Amino acid sequence: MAPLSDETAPLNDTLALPGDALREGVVQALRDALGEGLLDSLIKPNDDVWVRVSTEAWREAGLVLRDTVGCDHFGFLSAIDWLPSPFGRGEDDPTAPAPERDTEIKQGYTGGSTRMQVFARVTNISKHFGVTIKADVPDHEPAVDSWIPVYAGANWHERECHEMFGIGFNGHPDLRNMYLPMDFEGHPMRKDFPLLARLVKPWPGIADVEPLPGDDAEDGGDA
Amino acid sequence: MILAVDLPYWAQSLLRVLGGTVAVLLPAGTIVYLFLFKMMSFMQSRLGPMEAGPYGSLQLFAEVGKWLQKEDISPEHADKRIFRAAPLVVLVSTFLLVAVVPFGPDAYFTDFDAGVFYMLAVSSISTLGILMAGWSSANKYSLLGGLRAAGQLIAYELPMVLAVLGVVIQAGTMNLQTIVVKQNSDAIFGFDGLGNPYILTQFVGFMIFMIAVQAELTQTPFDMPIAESELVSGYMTEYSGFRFLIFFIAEFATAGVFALIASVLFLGGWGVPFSWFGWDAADTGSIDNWMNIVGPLIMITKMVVLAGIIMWVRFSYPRFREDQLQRFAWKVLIPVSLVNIMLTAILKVAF
Amino acid sequence: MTDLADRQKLSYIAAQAADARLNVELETEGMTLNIGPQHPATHGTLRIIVRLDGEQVIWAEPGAGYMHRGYEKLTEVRTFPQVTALVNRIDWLGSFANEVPFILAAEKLMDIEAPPRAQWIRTILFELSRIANISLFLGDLGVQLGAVTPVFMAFRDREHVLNLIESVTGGRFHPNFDRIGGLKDDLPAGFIAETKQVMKKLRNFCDEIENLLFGNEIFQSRLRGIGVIPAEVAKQYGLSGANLRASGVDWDLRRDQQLPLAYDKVDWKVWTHPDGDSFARCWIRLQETREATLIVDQLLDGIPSGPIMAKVPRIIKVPEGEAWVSTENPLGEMGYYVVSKGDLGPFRVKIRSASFNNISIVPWVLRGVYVPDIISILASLYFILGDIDR
Amino acid sequence: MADRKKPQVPGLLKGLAVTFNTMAQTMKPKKFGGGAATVQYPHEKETPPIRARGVIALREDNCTACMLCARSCPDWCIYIEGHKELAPPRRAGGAPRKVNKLDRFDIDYALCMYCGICVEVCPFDALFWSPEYEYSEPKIADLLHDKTKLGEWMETVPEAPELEAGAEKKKGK
Repeated sequence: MAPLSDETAPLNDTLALPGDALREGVVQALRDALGEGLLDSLIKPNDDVWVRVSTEAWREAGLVLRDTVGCDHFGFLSAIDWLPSPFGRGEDDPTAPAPERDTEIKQGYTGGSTRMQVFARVTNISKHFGVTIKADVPDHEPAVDSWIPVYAGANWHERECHEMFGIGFNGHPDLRNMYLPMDFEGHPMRKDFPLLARLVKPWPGIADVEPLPGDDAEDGGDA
Repeated sequence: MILAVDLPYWAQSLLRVLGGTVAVLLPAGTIVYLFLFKMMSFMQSRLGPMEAGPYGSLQLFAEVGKWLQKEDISPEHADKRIFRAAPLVVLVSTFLLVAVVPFGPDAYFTDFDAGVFYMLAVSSISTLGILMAGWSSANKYSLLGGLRAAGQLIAYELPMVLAVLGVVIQAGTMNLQTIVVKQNSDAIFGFDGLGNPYILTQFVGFMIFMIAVQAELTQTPFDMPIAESELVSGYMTEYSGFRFLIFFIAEFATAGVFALIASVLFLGGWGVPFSWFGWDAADTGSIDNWMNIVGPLIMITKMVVLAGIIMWVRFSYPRFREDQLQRFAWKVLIPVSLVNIMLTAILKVAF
Repeated sequence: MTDLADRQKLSYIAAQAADARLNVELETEGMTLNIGPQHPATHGTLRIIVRLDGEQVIWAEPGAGYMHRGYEKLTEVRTFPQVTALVNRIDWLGSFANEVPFILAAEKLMDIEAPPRAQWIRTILFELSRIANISLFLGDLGVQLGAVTPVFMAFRDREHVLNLIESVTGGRFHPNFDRIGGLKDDLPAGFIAETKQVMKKLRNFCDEIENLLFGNEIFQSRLRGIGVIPAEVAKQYGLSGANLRASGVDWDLRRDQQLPLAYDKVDWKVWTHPDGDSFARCWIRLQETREATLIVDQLLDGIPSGPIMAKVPRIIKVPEGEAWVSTENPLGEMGYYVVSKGDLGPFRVKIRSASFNNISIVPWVLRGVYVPDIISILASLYFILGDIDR
Repeated sequence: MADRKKPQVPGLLKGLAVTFNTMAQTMKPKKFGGGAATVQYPHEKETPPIRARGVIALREDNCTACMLCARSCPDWCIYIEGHKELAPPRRAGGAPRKVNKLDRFDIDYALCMYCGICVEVCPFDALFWSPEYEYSEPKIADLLHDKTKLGEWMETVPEAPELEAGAEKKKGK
């Protein structure tokens, strides 16, 4: 239980927007605390900071962010499946041969080595900056430590993430489904889970313009 | 109803039944159309029903028709007999209430000396009906609503009794008819231009009475038993069709009857101060017979004003919480009304 | 507000007592009450399972998800312009405000900035949708507490705002007006004059609500000291917007970050309240509505002239990258984490909606309150179902 | 309620005054600036603003069945079929042109979410927004409107509104 306080947070540095030195400080603080646990970091000047920590250091990193860096406002926690979708946008011509699709898993900022990553965003309210933190989720056993001891608000986000990506959260008291029935099979937000609405109906954007009789050599369609 | 003409017993009974029905339905209809349909709409920047009849005046019949057409559903696990009887019990309490209200010098259903006592007694029968409805519906919302209603109605019975007590002390009688006559013929400390409507001398009592009435009627700010945003519709949740209609009629008819009673107790009932007309209060027979016709009209006017206030408050205020309501009743209303009784008694003895 | 600490302590004790009763199992058999999914108080389909001891809540669990539309998945099969039409529907009462952070995130990835006129008009529409949203909250608050009239007043005056939004964008609820690089269209003639009129009406509406509800002793006794959320807990749960500011945290994304919007060009005030109770949350919203009308008035006076669209390619491909943009939406912090792989559509969009976090505190804050307070606390937390479930 | 300060006028009375004033305002005759905020719909109608997105109208002659609208539709609710046809040449003596003629242009208004992307992407000025809104149907399947019906709505399409001061002159649509 958090302590009771009735003070109005006084803020004088209202529009003192953070400099990049502050962001470097964040990375440095994480490096000091985690050592090897900090795998990669990216600072975009005047914009934002991304860090990636190892799976084991996920909760520890959260504690460092909260207590050392002062990011006590919890933004969100979610996951990304970096597998390119095998279905595209569902705009394929069923009569044409299936298009070639990229199957290479390529992670975004700060890299990574697994198909799925959890990521979260926390904010330092008094100094007006936020941190996006990522961690790899092991492919064979997708689970990371729960962030509930760090940010109580992570509870629902982890439930949602568990349901949508099938990622376990060690130490989460109550990983029930939020949206789907408990006996639902599959994890809808994974890229290999088809969005059926886009598969059961043919795309109406496929050109359906009859060519002139005896003119079928030309590509019929787009004008 | 002892009219100047002598009627056989059956005709008198028929007249009473008809009169009773009119006395219950007319205020209910007036209140629903005038206040629920129109005043509420105007207060909310809209026009209310406009399609059925001129200015929606036939909307009432349309509503009644709608409710009568609907299927009479009772929940599977409900205690069916009690479930079906509950609305009738509530309505019966309304009819019993109207029995003692005097509408004119001779226009009354019964005239007995313990009128005030009887009125306070039968008004709590509706509590029983509401509790029955709440319990037998086999619904948690209904149960909560029923229990809230029971707690609330009983808590507000007491301030109401105590508020009326002031009037009884002042009038020296519990006969409602006599109370009316007294109000119209008495004088306030010697000034008899207005008669003595007890709203002037018993203003505190009047306020407490009206607040208690508001609570008895479960109107906002005391509508926790219904509390549509919390308990869906409280004890009425499971009712549909004509049983809901009966609840509905009972709610507004009771509002009307309580407004009538309040006008009897505090506003001088069917009369306007007699001295204006040079009537002698000691002899009710001297009052012209046409007062039996004008009296009810005066009563209805006063009722409309009082019901208007009740409804106005209803449309303007948010509702209390159950515990706040109890606290208000026991810690504010009852002490104040006790002080009021004490003062009244002292003044009564002193003058 | 002198006995604030006392009230906080009381609610703290009540919560502790609720915990204790639940843990020690000393209580008599409680009643489980299922509020929702279809219930007048949930204005939508939120379900709350509460365990009651008498009328006191000992345990509460909200069940969201009856309106989950899978927007995060849907964005993956849509192009960037199509997503704009989609995100409109997240918080349907302040829908233009939903578009802005998404468009800003895409613009950030493409490294373009809308021309100043577009930024001003965006800000105006943003504030108009805030007014439309919160004015309905103020009315709905009355209904939740049993007062029937305020909601009609809210609908009456919100109508003017919706008409304004419609006259500019063409859509009353779902404008779909924001484009990458600017706006779809410019303002129609007469908009500025009319908006000034409407803002006057809205300020009058705020006064009416203040007299009808906020000044009402019954209203105050219902909300004061109820559902106290201390600042620490609020931050832990990621509360945002008025809910956070009502706990005394001075944090407003309109002021506290640099976005290509015109907020830094006008003079306005961030309202905070030290109490953290239901009344504070509602009061902050009332003040913010009034403040928003003032912001709009000032913005109208200073719209720069010029184009409303930056140079963007006809077919929008967003370069590879990741961007997070959040704005201070009517409900709180609304943000989009957009991951693009250089395609026509986004690769992944994480939608951080305010209500999801705001409602996740419900189990914490509902312990030890009475049944009527469930409703008033939910009303004061102010959620929109589409914003919880997305 | 221990901290309640006594206001000048009790809040309870102020609340009553607000509802009373609203009632007075509503009951005031229209010519004195009163009246209700509502409109008695089938008898009186409000005019929607010019830009209102009521229904999509189609100018069939302009459509070339290029499929751009069908492709950009997020809901996949536009169905187009066409055929090629020889049209008389533009200049005298020129070769006959091949043009696309519409056979079918259906919009399923049960699916449409009125986003306006199709109207925006149309390069040939064939789609327009009309503020017309009275086209509800008792059956959901009847909301699939074909090109004749969409063409009828062309009559209700208004001119684009004047722009506010400071706006740039628009080019094209």
